[in-house]
Amino acid sequence: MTDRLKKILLGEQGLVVIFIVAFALVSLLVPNFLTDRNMLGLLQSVVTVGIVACTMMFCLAARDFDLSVGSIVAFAGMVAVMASNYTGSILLGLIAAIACGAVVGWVNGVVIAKFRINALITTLATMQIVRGFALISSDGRAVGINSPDFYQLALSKLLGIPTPIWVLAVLFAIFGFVLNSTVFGKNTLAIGGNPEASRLAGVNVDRTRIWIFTLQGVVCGIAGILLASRITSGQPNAAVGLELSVISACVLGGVSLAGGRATMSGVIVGVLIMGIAENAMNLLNIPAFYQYIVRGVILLLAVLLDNLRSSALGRR
Amino acid sequence: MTDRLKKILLGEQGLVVIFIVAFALVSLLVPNFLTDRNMLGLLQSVVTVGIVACTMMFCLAARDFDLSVGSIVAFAGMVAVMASNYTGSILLGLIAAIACGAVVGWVNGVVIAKFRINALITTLATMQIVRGFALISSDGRAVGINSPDFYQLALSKLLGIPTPIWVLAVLFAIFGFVLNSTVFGKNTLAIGGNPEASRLAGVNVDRTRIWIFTLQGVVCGIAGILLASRITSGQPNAAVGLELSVISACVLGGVSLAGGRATMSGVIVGVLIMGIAENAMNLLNIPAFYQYIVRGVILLLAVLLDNLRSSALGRR
Amino acid sequence: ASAYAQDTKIGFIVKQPEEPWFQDEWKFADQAAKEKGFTLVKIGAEDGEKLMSAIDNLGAQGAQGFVVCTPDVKLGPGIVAKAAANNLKLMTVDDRLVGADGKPLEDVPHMGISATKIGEAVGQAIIDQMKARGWKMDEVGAIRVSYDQLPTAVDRVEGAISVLKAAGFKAENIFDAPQAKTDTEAALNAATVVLNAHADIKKWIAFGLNDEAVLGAVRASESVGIPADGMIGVGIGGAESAINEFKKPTATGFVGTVIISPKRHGYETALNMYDWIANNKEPAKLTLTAGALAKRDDYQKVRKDLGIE
Amino acid sequence: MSFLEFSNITKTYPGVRALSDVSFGVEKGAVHGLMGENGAGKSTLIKILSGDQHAHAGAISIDGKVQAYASTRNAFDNGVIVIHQELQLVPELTVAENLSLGRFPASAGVIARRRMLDDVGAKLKSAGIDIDMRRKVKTLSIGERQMVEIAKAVMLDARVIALDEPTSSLSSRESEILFALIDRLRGEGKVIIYVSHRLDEVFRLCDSLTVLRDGKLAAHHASLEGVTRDQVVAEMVGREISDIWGFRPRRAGEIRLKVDSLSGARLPTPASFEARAGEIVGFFGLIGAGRSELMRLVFGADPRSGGAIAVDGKAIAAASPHDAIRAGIVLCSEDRKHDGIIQGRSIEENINISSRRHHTRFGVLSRASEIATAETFIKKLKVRTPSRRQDIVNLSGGNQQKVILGRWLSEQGIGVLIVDEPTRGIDVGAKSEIYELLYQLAEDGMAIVVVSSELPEVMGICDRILVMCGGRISAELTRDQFAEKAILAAALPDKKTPDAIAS
Ligand SMILES: Nc1ncnc2c1ncn2[C@@H]1O[C@H](COP(=O)(O)OP(=O)(O)OP(=O)(O)O)[C@@H](O)[C@H]1O
Ligand SMILES: Nc1ncnc2c1ncn2[C@@H]1O[C@H](COP(=O)(O)OP(=O)(O)OP(=O)(O)O)[C@@H](O)[C@H]1O
Ligand SMILES: [Mg+2]
Ligand SMILES: [Mg+2]
Repeated sequence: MTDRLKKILLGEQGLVVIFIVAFALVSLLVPNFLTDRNMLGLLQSVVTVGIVACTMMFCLAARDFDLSVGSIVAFAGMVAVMASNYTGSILLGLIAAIACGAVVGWVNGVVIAKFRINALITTLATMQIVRGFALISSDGRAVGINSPDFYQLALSKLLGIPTPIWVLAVLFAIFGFVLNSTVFGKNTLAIGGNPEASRLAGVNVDRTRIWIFTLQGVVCGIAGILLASRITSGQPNAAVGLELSVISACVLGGVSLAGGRATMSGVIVGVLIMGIAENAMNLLNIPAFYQYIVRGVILLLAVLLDNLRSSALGRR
Repeated sequence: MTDRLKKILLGEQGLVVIFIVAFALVSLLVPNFLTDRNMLGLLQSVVTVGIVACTMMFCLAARDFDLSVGSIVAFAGMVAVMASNYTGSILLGLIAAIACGAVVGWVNGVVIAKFRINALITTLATMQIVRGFALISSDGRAVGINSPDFYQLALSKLLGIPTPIWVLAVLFAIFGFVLNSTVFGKNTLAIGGNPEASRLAGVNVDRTRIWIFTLQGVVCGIAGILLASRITSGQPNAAVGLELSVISACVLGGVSLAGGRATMSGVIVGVLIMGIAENAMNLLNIPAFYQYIVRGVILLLAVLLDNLRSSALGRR
Repeated sequence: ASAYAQDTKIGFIVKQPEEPWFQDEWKFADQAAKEKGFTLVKIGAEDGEKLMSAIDNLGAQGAQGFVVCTPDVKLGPGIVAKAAANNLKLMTVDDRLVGADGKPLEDVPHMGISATKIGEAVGQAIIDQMKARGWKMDEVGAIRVSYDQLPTAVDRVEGAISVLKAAGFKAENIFDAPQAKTDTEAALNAATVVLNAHADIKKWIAFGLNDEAVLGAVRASESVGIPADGMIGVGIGGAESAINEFKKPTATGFVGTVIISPKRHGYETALNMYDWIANNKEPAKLTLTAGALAKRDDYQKVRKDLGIE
Repeated sequence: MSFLEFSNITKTYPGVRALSDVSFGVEKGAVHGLMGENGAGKSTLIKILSGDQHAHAGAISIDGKVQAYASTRNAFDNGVIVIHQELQLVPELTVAENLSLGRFPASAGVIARRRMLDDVGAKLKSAGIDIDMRRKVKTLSIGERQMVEIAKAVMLDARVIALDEPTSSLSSRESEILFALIDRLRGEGKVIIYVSHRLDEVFRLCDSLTVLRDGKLAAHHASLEGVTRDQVVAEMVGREISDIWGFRPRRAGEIRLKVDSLSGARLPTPASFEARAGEIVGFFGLIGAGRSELMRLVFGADPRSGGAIAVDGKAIAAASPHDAIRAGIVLCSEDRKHDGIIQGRSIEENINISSRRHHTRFGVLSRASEIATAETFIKKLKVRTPSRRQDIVNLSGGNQQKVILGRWLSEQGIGVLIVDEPTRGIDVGAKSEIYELLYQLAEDGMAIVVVSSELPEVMGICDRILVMCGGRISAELTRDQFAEKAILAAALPDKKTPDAIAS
């Protein structure tokens, strides 16, 4: 192929290009896929994963790991509903939810950064604890929303596009900027690249890590609120297994688990690939059992393709 | 405290000592805990996790990761049952199950080592694919066992102790030996500790990694067989989420996710801690929702304690 | 099949696509589709979010209506809203939707059987069996294999317990065995602990969320050496797990299971939805089905009567 | 046709031509020097020899047989051992295990521990290296680790042994051990390729010499008869360098850094010293003298157990590097790979990581100044790279060192600059430019502390030398007292009292 094409494919944005090609193919082959209705449905279906992926990206880029996101999303959702039912003010509900998310995240961060406890174990623990809170708070039952305005968070539209999608877009923009153009972002990447060296270069490693987890908590709070509004109730066992989808979306998007490598564009692509896979499988009416296999194969193919790309690029 | 005590606590086996103390406490505080019936029940309940932990330890020690274990266990169980029903020979069934496990593990290994695809994604993919197979193979239904002898695998006893527990013990012994006293074990640790150096020293990194995953598959096969025999049927949705329990048992046991550090004694302790926690909680019949919280707290405490130990020891 | 049928598309969304029960519902729905010649779109939705996406997805492929077994009844208002937004006709099966106030949404057509009812059937079956064996209630222990994370599970076991208590079963003889997951192994481990903790009790009964859960308890009793005639387990579902048990050469402690007919739930709901769309014939607001107890000796017959196999 | 023959070796990396058409030969029983500027291609050539990297063109032949290695493994099998520039050890394994890695003595896969220990013990002894082989490598100091790395050379009976800058982290005493070892191997008729930036070593050890420049063969000397150092320098750098130290007298100002009886976990005996504005203070000592420990304490890299630090008379906490930097102290640490480079990130980011805080507004970076800074120091320090966006791990060892130096030289408002083994692995040409930079900084009133294991270096550029030994400062000499004997005497464990030397 011509050198220019090669250059594009092998460049930073190669992943995006591959994605666009794949997207075009799906649009052609899958009936009803490329309709604006389906596109909106697709985007709405990736809102939760997408939002959480924003901060998970930072987490992984700093060589950390967060399994507690699913529980936090569920818990925050419960809090949002119960608090706004209780106080009668939706705003207070939202604030409460985000605050709870932040606190849990902060605790994660402190335990991991200060007590030097392995991130996997810590977040696995908080994952359980927070899920426990969510279940206890409502005795394991879903909590309905009193004020219908709450639904509007998810139903309301701007320029014909539902609010959650706007929120997602905005968060993508914000965190993309934070990653590439702020000290915080660069420090995150540096910590992932070599924690000790970063510390000796004057990066306040502990503080940065605590911030990352706190942000993760806040973002989970937002995701929880939108989810609750979308499913018009707080569900204690919502978002189970979210962590894996989010992490694999990030890894699909070229975020290295060894830390130090992450791009927002990549993560967006990763999130969309996963969403499209689900969406297309349902459109094609693939039997439940076979969906497992297709899902797995798609995951492998996506990463394999990207690896071929980068090994062609010569980087290991 | 006296220096000798300090020495023991801070030594390699400190974790074990802490565990023994904890065990003594539980025995005192929890009624009906320290009865031989309950001990056997406890041990049987950790058989699956314990068996799989043996090889997961190698996987993590080599800086790898395996999420597919749960699916393999379920699939192997199905195969064992269906094959022995079909052929009428239990032996053939067992062989088939172990072979299947080995094949899946080998595929994991090859994809990861040769195609250099991130272990998390690869095994996440095979996890889905294999689960899919398990479901498809029996159309999502449990498969009954024809020959009652099959149950005997789990029910039969030797010196009053059920066979599965013996199997577990033997595997612990074998893999403990392999880790510390064989070339394979040392190479595994070396690969995890410094892949580059190992490669330059002429260690066949790829082959070692493929072997690790294949072994993991074999061991999952064994676990699957015993499980099927215990529940007297092959169930496609068995052992969901096993991977997390196993991995956290290993990390509890001081296996470093950064690779290069692992001890069998540690892993055994990790497995037992988890088992005891579950067992004691049910004995104290703590309500389901609170069990989540207790579980999480125990996880944290266990690791925290170990960290205090090792930081007192002065290692980072 | 009318020409109209060709482009009639009906969705059938279930909460646990892997479960044999829902596999059966789908199977029978397909049967209806084949007869009438409409397209059936089967989607699994394990949680609220997946469900909402699934409805959007149906709308996008131009379906006209769908039957749903929701992961949680409290999703009611959301589902109704989504269905309206995609102008899809809506019917529920198995679990009935409720509003924020917890009251059922009367105007959504529903077919099913309440979890509590099933539980009561289980309880009754156990009582009868105990009588048949001539057990004294107060020398019997009960294993409540529980998975309280799932509201349906709670309703089912509570249903059973209410009947037991009514029959004079002592509350303090009912022991909780919370399973960490809904598979047999988890139930087995949980039940083992209970049995060992009360080694003095020799006769046991067990009930739980489904056949798998009860089977766990039965396996536990076997592993601690309680003979089959010292155990009474009654499950819910009646799919392979139970059948395998009945097929075993010797009787086990798993004496029976309450079978609900996936045929009616699958076939009829799909059919009703089709009539609603094609012939504008709105289905009954509420159709309640009943569960039937199947035992080792009569399970084939029961299954036939229910139109399964 | 020589015993070991490189013919027309060519190797390119994306954007870089590391080697182009390099050919030369080495005879049996000869030590062959390989020199060249940073990034000239020395390590690449060594890596190709080791089977780690593959040449795009050309061939290597040993004893007339062309070698084609699929892996490092079969390089061993063909009797080729390479000691790489970067330490290649497994921290969690013991010294013995590290030295046996890849070829454990075993029967049926089970390691014969006794045999391993005996074997390694004997080899270490014969090599004159005494390190407890049961210690885990992670507990060794850099210098000690380097010795372990070197011990690999004798672990199996090789025909060709290549050493890539083995002495860069050794002090004179260990170097002597190494040289003795090399002489022995030469005697056994092995071919030894010796990469180094230290001319005196090369002239002392080598029988023949090859100089690379920009990946091309700049010169080949079959024998060193009549070859002068200036000549070699000229061949490397492409210009004459009369005096690499280029020392200029300065006048010291008031005290900037005052360290008062500072002590820490690995430095039990309290140490005190001070550094004045416009002064370059040297710290000399043998490996394990505790110099790095002391500096890490000053910089707050390790927790201090006692003592006080003052900058410009103001006592500072220096609880962490973060604080220390903001209090005006920076440390460029000795362990480039572990404490210096940030893998996977670009040169630009590696340079700016600390100094960028002067150019940010509300935590938002200023692209322009980041780029400017990077470009400036890439030029100033002559970093050889296709672009400032290059991943730092793709740089040659010396170039990495330059980037790390750039990180600290680009700092502003700094009163005290501590550099630990600053010119480790840096070529002669670049060295003199770096010294020049240090002089300028000193003249601008900065207090500079140079830790070095190279005696000529400290003597060449410092105004004052502090000698450490066994974790204590054992002597202090002002420039007029400089004398190799005295300094070495103070550095050696068994010696007369410091004052005796001072006088
Ligand atoms: N993996 C790589 N990718 C890209 N370029 C590389 C890579 N490895 C080395 N290079 C480039 O090849 C050239 C030669 O590198 P090499 O390590 O051989 O230099 P060197 O002579 O060893 O220098 P030094 O004295 O600093 O060790 C350098 O310009 C370096 O940037
Ligand atoms: N990571 C470590 N773990 C344990 N001990 C160490 C470690 N690093 C260094 N030491 C010990 O601390 C002492 C000081 O070592 P250090 O390397 O700081 O001395 P030095 O004077 O800086 O010598 P050089 O810098 O030339 O190696 C030595 O005895 C060394 O063995
Ligand atoms: Mg080099
Ligand atoms: Mg040092």
